[in-house]
Amino acid sequence: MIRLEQVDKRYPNGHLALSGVDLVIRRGEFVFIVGPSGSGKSSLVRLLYREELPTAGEVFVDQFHVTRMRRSQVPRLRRQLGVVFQDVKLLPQRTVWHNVAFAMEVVGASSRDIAKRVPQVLELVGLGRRRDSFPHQLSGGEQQRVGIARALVNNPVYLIADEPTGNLDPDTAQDIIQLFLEINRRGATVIMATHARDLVNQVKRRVLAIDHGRIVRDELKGAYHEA
Amino acid sequence: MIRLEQVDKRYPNGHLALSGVDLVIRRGEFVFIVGPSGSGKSSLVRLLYREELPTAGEVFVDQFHVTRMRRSQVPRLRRQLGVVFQDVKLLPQRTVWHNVAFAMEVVGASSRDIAKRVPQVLELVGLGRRRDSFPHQLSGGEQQRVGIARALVNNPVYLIADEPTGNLDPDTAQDIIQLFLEINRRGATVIMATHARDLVNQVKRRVLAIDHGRIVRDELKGAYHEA
Amino acid sequence: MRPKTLWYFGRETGYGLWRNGWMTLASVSTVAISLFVLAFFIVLSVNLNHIATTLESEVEIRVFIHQKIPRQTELNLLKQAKGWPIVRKISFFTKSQAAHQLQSEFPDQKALLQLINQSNPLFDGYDVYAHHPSQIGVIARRFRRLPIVQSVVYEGLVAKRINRVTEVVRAVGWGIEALLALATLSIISNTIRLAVFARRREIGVMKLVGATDWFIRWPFVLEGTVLGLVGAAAADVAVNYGYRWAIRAAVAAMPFWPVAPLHLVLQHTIGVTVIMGLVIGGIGSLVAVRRFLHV
Amino acid sequence: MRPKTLWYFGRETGYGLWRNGWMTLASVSTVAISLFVLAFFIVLSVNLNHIATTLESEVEIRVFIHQKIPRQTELNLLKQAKGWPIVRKISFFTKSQAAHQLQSEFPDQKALLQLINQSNPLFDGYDVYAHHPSQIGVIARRFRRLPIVQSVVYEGLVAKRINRVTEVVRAVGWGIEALLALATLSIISNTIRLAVFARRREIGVMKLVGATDWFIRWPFVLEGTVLGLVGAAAADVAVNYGYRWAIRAAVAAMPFWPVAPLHLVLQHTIGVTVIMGLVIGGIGSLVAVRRFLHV
Ligand SMILES: Nc1ncnc2c1ncn2[C@@H]1O[C@H](COP(=O)(O)OP(=O)(O)OP(=O)(O)O)[C@@H](O)[C@H]1O
Ligand SMILES: Nc1ncnc2c1ncn2[C@@H]1O[C@H](COP(=O)(O)OP(=O)(O)OP(=O)(O)O)[C@@H](O)[C@H]1O
Ligand SMILES: [Mg+2]
Ligand SMILES: [Mg+2]
Repeated sequence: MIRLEQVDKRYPNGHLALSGVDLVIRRGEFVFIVGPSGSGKSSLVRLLYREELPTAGEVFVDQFHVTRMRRSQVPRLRRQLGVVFQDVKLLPQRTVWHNVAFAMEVVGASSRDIAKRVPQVLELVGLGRRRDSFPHQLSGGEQQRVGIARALVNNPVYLIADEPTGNLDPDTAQDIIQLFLEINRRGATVIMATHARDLVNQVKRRVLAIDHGRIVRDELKGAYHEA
Repeated sequence: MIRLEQVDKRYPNGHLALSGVDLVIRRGEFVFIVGPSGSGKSSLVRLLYREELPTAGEVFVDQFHVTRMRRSQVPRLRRQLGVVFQDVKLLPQRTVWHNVAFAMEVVGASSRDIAKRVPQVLELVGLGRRRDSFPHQLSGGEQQRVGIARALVNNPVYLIADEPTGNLDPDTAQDIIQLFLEINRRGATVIMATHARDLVNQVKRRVLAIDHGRIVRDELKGAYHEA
Repeated sequence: MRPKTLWYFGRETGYGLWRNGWMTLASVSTVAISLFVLAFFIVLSVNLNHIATTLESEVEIRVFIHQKIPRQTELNLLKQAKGWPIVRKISFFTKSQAAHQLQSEFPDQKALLQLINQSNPLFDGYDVYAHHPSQIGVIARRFRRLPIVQSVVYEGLVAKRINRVTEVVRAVGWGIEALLALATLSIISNTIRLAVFARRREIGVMKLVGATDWFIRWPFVLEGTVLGLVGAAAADVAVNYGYRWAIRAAVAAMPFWPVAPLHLVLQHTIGVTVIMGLVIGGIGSLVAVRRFLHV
Repeated sequence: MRPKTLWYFGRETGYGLWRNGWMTLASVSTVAISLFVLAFFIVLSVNLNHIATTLESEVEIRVFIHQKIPRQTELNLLKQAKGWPIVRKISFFTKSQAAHQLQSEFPDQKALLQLINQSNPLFDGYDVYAHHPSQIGVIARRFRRLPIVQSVVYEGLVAKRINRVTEVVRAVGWGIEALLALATLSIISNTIRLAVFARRREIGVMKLVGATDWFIRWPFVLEGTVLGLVGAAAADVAVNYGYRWAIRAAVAAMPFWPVAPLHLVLQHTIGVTVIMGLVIGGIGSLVAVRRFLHV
């Protein structure tokens, strides 16, 4: 379970990105976070994997008290999560295969498991043939899918995806959303910040709308725009 | 006028990204380039501003014979073009203002012109208040809009935008496309590689569909998908 | 650490060095060059030390024997004194040898020479060499106590001066080495910092994917260590060949000049360069990576 | 270049240095340290030269005068010889002074001393100092031609050895400086390369936005130059204070030791460091940027 209590986030330059955010996301939910550009979606998501700490309020992710945990515990938190970053964040000097495998090496998976699992997820995102390419040799959408594969590879309890389909054509985006729905059915919690109106309207799951750092709407079977 | 003649692009690793592309884009046109992820949209666009050279065929942009020009002439070509890159490409250590102003300094604009023009374009993309932020202090969509502002600031003859709305919410994306239509009305040629199906279908302009490196459709008042 | 992890770190290290080829080259060559400069001056200072020691050993005492002492007694004392541990070398000279020496020192003092040739007023005696200038006094006293010894002469001032000079030379040598070691240290650690700096984003991504600090640190530290070690090895190879050449050149140009032997030199330089390379390479990376781990 | 462009480059340079603060610091300090080491050894070699010169000047000729020549004639020659341009210094000694010297050199040769005291067999004469060892022969020949001169003595061997040693010391000094200059050169250029490497993507973006090569290069080159200059200045300040201290320490510890004066030292070091810093900083950046300009 993810819980945010009265969370404020003010960046060092004084910009208030989130204010008074109260939020509970239960295990197994599928949540869209929507809102205009610069409304605070990424800021919210970054609190969950503790890239940023809130300036006020508390954040809990399962047993982790994110706002109070020791620095040395952070890797344990992050291993519970699979994160697709808005800016992808691939390791530029490693191949597609290695980028995905790295996430497994980090958790100490065996070489055999890695050799078995990595091709599977690459196949899932349609990059089975590109395993030996380097990130700079991929198209924007291909890079994004490597990021998705990396997030999925450890079968995370929480999948946190920040604008994962921004560089994907509608058909590929559709494939990806079906993939997310599938792993959600198998028990994973999915949190997806997105601008993809069609996808949000199509799958009819919980929608959390943010504007100017405040949660302005929270509907269980919502749409991208207010009904 | 932009003209591609029998263009092939094979990357050094052997991947064939474009093959047999013949294409003419006249002054004042508004062209969408669509196609699945990895189909070759960015590869095509990169030939125009000579980030890449084709492995076969010829590329012409106005008076420039792109495939034959001397290296020292390349800056002159690029100054005719305003480019929005798929991966944004901001200068990380300069403010929003400076990132946009840089494009004007490059062409030798006077300080007065710069001081007048930069705030204008920042206002156009809705970032009038963020001029002193650094790229890493911006949201994904805000960064993308800085990239758009930079492409527009010199009133380019050709505006080449590679997936310029991937990180923008539908409303902001709508604003941007209206902006592009406006500068197109004023005489600029706009070439936009995109996955934004709604936008393409809405404005009904020329659509160029690519698949596996080949132009598979070229309609003057087209839609994202084949009719 | 499990063998699997070890293997992972080893592979990562090699990988990092390989993928950053160009940067690796710049760093290794900087390390090698600074270590070579350091080694070069260790070589110099070993040689200065060697010269100082040689100079010191030139400090001698001249012992004169009463006239009319039988040659046998004189030679007995010679034999005996050779056994004294503080005596490094002792050689006997007769009064006619002393006269010859005087003649060669004042070749144009004809009257003096005439006098010497007529009735040599000089004495038999010994040239005694000490191991160390501080022992000269002891040796002199010991000889003075013997009845057959007429007088003991030693050049106190020169000995003191030489002593002083060698002390200073040694001190300066140490000072230079310390300075250079410091310089090398900061150059190497700056280099490694710049190299790590160029990869700071990579470190950030690794952390966000769930890597522990140590998981990230180890390959960097190993990389730094390998870098330092390769640099050290390059420097040592250069010193080895360079010094062989220098010895040959020195012997040809100045046969009288005392040159420290190769093994003595290498012993010092290899020790210092390898330790510096290893330790600074490793610790430098450790410190450099730390800056970027707080993500 | 228009003033606007100049202003732009100046601003860009300052901006680059400021925004890359941490990297600028690492680079400047590396440059400063390497230049300081270089300067340090220039100081050493200037001093070695100074000692060599001093040693050479110690080379003297001893001229003996026939007995029974009137003192006035001897003093006339003294006065005359003082005017010869190849004579650096000349001093007169009487035969009793010579006897004294002999006595102090052989204090225990009592019979010898007795003889000298009874009827001094020695000569009056001059100690003559040359400007340079090569002039000794000329001076000796000139004295020998004079009728009142009985003989001319000079220690050819010692002079030759000292000459040889100073030559070698000078050569070694040059060698060391060349080596260090090379080392400094590559360290600085590596450092700048690493710094530019960390900003290669920036360069690529600038090019894609339409900047000409020179438009990108200039700020980098200026940055490199400023970096080199600041490093050189830091090194020179350190040398200045360090050497003042060293002079004081040397004078206290070894009053007899010849120390090169500060201005002589600074003259050399400032020239070399500033030129190296400027040129390598600038050229290093130029070369480093070139790698990344082909976009
Ligand atoms: N530098 C490169 N080296 C090798 N292959 C490349 C390189 N750049 C692109 N490719 C490959 O060429 C193909 C076309 O890439 P391109 O970037 O043009 O696709 P795209 O249509 O822009 O896709 P997207 O919508 O995902 O951005 C892709 O399969 C990609 O992997
Ligand atoms: N590091 C930072 N320092 C200062 N301000 C920041 C920082 N990161 C984000 N902001 C600001 O906080 C606000 C929220 O940013 P955030 O990235 O959360 O937006 P977002 O909803 O993800 O937008 P987008 O849809 O464009 O990605 C924005 O106005 C942004 O400029
Ligand atoms: Mg965002
Ligand atoms: Mg693309």
